Amino acid sequence: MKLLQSRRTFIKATGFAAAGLAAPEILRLGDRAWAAEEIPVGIMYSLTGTTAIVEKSMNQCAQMAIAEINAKGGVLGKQLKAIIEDPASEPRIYSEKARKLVIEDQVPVIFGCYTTASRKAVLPVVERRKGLLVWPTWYEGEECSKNVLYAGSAVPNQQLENSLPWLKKNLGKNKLFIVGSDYAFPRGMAKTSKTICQKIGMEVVGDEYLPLGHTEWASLVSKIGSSGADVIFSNVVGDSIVAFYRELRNQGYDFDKLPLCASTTTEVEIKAMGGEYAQGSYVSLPYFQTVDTPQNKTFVEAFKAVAGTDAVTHAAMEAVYIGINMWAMAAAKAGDVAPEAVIANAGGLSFDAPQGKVTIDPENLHSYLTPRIGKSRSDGLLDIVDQYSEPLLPLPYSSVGETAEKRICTTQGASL
Amino acid sequence: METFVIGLSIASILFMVALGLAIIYGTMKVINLAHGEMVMIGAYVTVLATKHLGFSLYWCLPLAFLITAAFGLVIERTVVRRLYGRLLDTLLATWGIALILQQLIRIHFGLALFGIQIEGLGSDLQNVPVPIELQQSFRFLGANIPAYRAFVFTIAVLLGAVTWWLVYRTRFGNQLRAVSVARNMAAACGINDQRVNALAFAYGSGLAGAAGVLVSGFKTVSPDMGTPYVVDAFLVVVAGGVGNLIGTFVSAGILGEVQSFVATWLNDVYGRTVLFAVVILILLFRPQGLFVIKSR
Amino acid sequence: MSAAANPILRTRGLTVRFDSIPVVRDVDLSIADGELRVIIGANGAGKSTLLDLLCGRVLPSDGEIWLRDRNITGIGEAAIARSGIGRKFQTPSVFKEMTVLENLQVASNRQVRVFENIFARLSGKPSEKEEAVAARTGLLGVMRHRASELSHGQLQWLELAMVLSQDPQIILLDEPAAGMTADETDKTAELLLDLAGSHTVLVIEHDMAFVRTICRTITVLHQGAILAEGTAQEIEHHPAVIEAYLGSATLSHA
Amino acid sequence: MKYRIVSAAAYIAFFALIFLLPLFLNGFWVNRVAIYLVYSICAVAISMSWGYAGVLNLGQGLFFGIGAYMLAMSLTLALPENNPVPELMLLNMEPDAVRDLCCVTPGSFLWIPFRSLAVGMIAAIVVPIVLAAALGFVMFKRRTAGVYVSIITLAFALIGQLLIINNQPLTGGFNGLANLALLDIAGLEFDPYGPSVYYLVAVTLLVVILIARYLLSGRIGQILKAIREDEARARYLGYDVENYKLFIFCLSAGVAGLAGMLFTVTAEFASPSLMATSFSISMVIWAATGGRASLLGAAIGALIVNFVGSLASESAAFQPVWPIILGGLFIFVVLVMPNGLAGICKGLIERWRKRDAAREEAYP
Repeated sequence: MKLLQSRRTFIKATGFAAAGLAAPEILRLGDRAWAAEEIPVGIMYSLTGTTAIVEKSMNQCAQMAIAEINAKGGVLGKQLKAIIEDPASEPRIYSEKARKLVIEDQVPVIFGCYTTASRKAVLPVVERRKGLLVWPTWYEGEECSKNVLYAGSAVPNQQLENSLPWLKKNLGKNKLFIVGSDYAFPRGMAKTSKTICQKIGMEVVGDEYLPLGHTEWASLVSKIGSSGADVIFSNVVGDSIVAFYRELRNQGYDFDKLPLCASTTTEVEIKAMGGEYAQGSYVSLPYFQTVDTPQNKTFVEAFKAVAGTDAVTHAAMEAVYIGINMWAMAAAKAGDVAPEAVIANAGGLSFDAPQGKVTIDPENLHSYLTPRIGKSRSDGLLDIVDQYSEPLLPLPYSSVGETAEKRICTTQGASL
Repeated sequence: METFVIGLSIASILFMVALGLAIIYGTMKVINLAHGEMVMIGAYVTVLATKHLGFSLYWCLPLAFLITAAFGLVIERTVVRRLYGRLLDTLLATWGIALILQQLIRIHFGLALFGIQIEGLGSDLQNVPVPIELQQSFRFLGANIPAYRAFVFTIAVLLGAVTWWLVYRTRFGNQLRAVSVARNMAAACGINDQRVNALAFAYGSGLAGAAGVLVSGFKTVSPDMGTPYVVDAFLVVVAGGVGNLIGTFVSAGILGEVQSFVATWLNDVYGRTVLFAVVILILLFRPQGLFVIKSR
Repeated sequence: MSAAANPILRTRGLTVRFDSIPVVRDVDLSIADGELRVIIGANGAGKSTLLDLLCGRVLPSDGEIWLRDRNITGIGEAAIARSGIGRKFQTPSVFKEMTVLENLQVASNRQVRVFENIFARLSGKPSEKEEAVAARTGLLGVMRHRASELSHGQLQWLELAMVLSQDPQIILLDEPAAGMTADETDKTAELLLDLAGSHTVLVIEHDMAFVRTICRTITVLHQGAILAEGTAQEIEHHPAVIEAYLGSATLSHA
Repeated sequence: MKYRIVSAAAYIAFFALIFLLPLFLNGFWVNRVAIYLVYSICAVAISMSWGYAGVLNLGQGLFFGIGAYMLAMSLTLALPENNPVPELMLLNMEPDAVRDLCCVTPGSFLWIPFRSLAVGMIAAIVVPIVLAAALGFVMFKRRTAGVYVSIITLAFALIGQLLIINNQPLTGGFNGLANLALLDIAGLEFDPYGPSVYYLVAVTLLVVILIARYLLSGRIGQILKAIREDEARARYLGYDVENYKLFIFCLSAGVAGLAGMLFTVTAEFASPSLMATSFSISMVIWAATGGRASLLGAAIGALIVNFVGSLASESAAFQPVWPIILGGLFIFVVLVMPNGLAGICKGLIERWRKRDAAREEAYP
C-alpha cells in the first residue's frame, strides 16, 4: 500500500475523503495477499483482436518459459505464478490491464506487448508506478525507459547494418525502395536505412507507407515498379504483409530480378500467405526457426510439444523467451524481484538463447543480438544466408544518428 | 494506364460488395453492418473448401454464394425481420451479428472450447491457393495486367449483368422493385413481401460471399477482414443513388478510379480521404446520388 | 382567372414536372383574405402536389408563389410555415409518442429559433391559447393522453389544432374528413365554417357532399391545370367540367 | 408525479454510490472506475443526440479522441524534457531543422498555443464542437438523416484517424501521445490513482448530466423529441430542423470532447485507437443497454457493460466467448429491450401507476 499513498495531495484537503484512507483494509476490494512461496508475474499478450495472430503464440511461449523456470526450481526458490491478461489488441485495454497487474496484483514484472502503440500506452503506468515491463518485439528504438527491459528486442541498426550492405555487395543492388505500414517502426527503419545507404553509397528512390491493416496494395506496388528501384526493403507489418506479397506476384514481379528484404515478415506471416508467394525473398532478423544451435533445437521441440507439430517459432516469440529468462537471471543475481533491483542487475548479463549469446547492454538496457539474413524456401521456413559471428551492439537511437561512439541513450536517459 | 487498370480492379471489388448492399438497402432500407462478414465467410468457405474438399477457386464461387446466402437467410429470418422500420436499430443488431460471426470463426464455432480445432479456422491468417494461370500477368494495350485482377473484373461484370437481368427482367425482380418502391401497395397486390425481403437479403449476402472468394485470392483472410468493406461499399451505394444498380456500377467505377489515381499521385491515405470528400461532394450537390429515379 | 380584390395568396404560372412530365401546369390561383376555398379534381389531378408546392414540400419547376406582397417561392418549408402557412396532411402527422398537450406546446411555441429555446422552460399546464384551441377541437378531455392512444378522428383534430395554434394566415387542409365517421365529418364541417372568416382556408376534398356543405368557391383541377372556378352550382353545370368528368354524376362521386 | 420521485431518487442513489465508492477501493479500482465514469460521459453524449433527437453519430470516437489529444498536447509540453520541442518531433524532424516549435516539423507551429494548459483544456471541447459544426452543417443542410448520418460520421471518423496516424511528425502517429505530465491546475495535482481525478470525473459527470437534463427537460428537449418523432411535421410548424440537429450534434460532440480530455487525465495517454469504429460503436451500445433516452440510464449502462466486460475478459472461461456475449447483447437489447434498463424501470413504474390508478377508481 505504500505505493498507493504517494501523491495523495488532494485527499488531504478533503477530510471527507481522508476518512476513506482510514477505512478498514478489509473493505477495499481487490487487495489480496499472494502466497509467500509464489511470485506473481504478469503476462499480457492479446488473445483477441487484430494482433492476436502473433501474440497468441507469444503467450504460449511465455507460459512455456515460466513452466521451464518453475521446473528448475523457480526464482529465488519461489515458484512463478503467471497472471494472464488479454488486452484485446487495443492500447486502451493494454493500459487498463497494465494498471491492474501493477497496482492491483502488484506484480514485480509484466511480460507483454507486441506493438509499440501498446507499449506506449503501458509506459506511463510502469514509469509512474515503478513497475517493470519486459518488452520483446524488435522495434524502432527511440526509447530509453528505465522501467523497461528491452531483452531480445532488436532495434533498427541490428536489422539494417547487416542487410543493406549485404544487398549491395552480394546482389549488386543500388536503388532501394522502402515500403512500410504507417507508424513509427517503419518510419524509424526508413530513417536509419537512409543514413546507412548514404554511408555505403546506395540510393533510396522512394519510401511509402500504407495504413496498418490496409490490404489494397495495387497502387503502391505499381509505383515501386515505375520508380526504377532494383531492390525493395519492406517494413510492412501484420496482415497487410500477405496482401503485399500476393500483389507483387500478381503484378508479375520476380524476387530473382527484384529482390525483397523484409524486417517483419516472420514464419507466421509466410505460413499465412503460402510459402510459394514468399519463396526467394529475404528477411533480416536475429532469429529464424532454422537457426542451428543446440538451444534452438530444444526450444523448437519444446514449443511444438506445447503448441502442436505444425506450429512455427519466430523472432518475437524467441524474444519473449529471452526476456523471461533474463529477467529470472537478473532477479537471481539481485536476490530480489523488485523492479529497481532487477534493472540495476540486468546490465551485462548474458544468456545462451536459441539465437546464440544475448547480452544486456548496461547503458540502454537493450540487447546485443546476432543479425541474420534468411531466404524464404517454399515450405515457409528460411535458409540462413548470412550471419554475424558476434552479437551486435544495440543502438536504439540510430534513426537520429546514434553511434557506438556517440551514445544518445545512456544510464542517464536519452539526450537528444 | 496501369493506374486506370488498378482503379478498375479496386472498383470491381467495391462493386461486388456494394451490389449486394445496394439490393438489400434498396429493397428493405436496411444497412447490414454484417455485410463485410459475409465477405469474410465467403473467403473462409474458400479456405475450407480448397483445404478439405480439394475445390479449385472457381468452384468455390457458387459454393460460397450458396453458403453465404444461407447465412443471409438465417440472419434475415431471425433478426432483421423483426426490425423493419427501425433503421438505426438494425445497424446495431447487425453489428452485433458481425461480432458474433467473427468470434465464431476465431473459436472454431465453439469447438475450440472442447479442444477440437479445424484447420482453416481460428484467429490466424489463412491462405488460399490460387490457380497457377491466375498468378501470371499479361500485356494489353501496353499495360501490364495481372491475370487475377482481370479475372476479378470479369466476374464482377458478369455478376453485375446477371443481377441486372434478375432485377429488371424476371418476375422476382418485378416483385423486388415493387416492394422497394411501395411495400404496402405491393403487399396489397398479393406479393409476399416477406418472402421477397428474405430472398433479396439472401441474394445480396450471396453476392458478398462471392466477392469474398475473389478477395481471398489476393488479400488477407482473417476473421476481421470484412469490416473495412462495409463502409466503402455503403459510400458507393449512397453516391450511386439508392435503388439504382447502374448508379452503383458507375459510382463504384468512379470511386475506384479516384482512389487509384490519388493513391498513385500522393498516397493511399489521401486516396481514401479524397474518396470520402468526393462522396460528401456528391451528397452536397446531388443529395439523391448520381443517378436518381425521380418519383413523387 | 379568379380575381380576388385583396388576395392573400397568389400563384403565377405555377408548374412542376416529375421526369419532365408536368403534374401541375401553369396554375394561377388567387385566394382572398378570409376565404374558404375548395379544390377538387380526380385522382392524379395534381391537388396534393399543389398543396405541396404551396407549403414548400415540392419546389416548382416554374412560377412563383406570393403571400401578400412577399415572394415565398423556394424559401424552405420552415420559413414558409413561419410566414403564415399551416398545413394539415391527409394522413394525420403528429408526434405520436408525445401527449396532446406536448403536441400543442410544440405547435404553439412561436419562438422557433434554436437560441430562443435553449433555456426556455416548459409549463406542465396548458396556456390559455392551448386550452382554447383544445376546446375548439374537442380535445380538452384528452390533454394528458399520448397521441398514439387517440382515435383516428381525434388525430385529425389534433393535427388541425396544431395547425391552428401556429396562428397561420392560411390553412391548407388535405381531405380533412378522410376516414371520419359521419358524425365526425359533420363536426369537421362545422369547424371549418367556423374558421372561415377569421382564417383563410384552402381545402382539398373528394367528397362532393362534404364540399357542398362547406363551400363557397370551388376550383377544379384537371390534369394539373385549372379547369374551372366558381360556386358549387356553377361548377356542376360547367360544360368543360362535365366533359372532363363525363357528366356531373361522375363528378359528384369523384 | 410518482415517476418523478422515483427518478429523482434514482439520481440521488446513483451519485451517492459514485461519490462514496472510492472509500472502499484501492488505487487501481479508483482509477478503473474513474475511466468507466469517463465512458459514462460518452454514453450520456450519445444519449443526448441519439436518444433525444434521433441523430445517431457512429463517429463519436473522433470527437472523444480529439478531446483526448488536445489536452495530451498541453500535457506533453508541460514536461520539462519536451521543451522547447517535444521528443516526438525531435525524432521525426529533418536533421538540420531548427529546434523550435515554430518550424521543427511541418505544421508543428500548431502546437504553440498548447503551451498553455488552459488552451488545451478549452480546445478539447471547442475543437470537437467546431469540427462537428462543419460536418453537421454540410450533412444537415443537405437533409441527410437517419442511417446516412450514421455512416457518414463513421467514415468521417475513419478518415480523421487515418490522417492523425499519417502525420506522425505532428501527431505522434499510431503510437499516440503517452509521455505526459500530470494535470496540475493552480498547484493542485491530479493523481490518476487517487480520489482527486476520480472526483474530477465524477463531478463532471454529475454536472454534465444535470445540465443536459436541465436543457432537455426544457423546451428545446421537447422540440428535439418532436423532431425525432416527425421531422416533416416539425418543419411545417416552422422549426428549422437542421439547426436543431446541428445544435444537439455539436453539443454531443463537445461533451464527447470533454470526456476525451478526462480520459487523458485518467488513462495518461491519447492514441488514434480511441477513434476506431469499434470504440465509437461501443459507446452506442453502452447507451443502448442503459437506455438511450435516459441520461442516467446511459451512464449506468456504460458502467455495467464495462465492468462485466472486464470481469469476463479476466476469466479464462468467459474470455473466448465474451465477444459473442457482447454481440448477443447488441441483438438482445435491440430486439427485446429497445429502451434499455431505464426503459424496463419506466415500464415497471408505469404499471405500478396504472395499478394505483385502477385501485383509486375502484375505491373512490
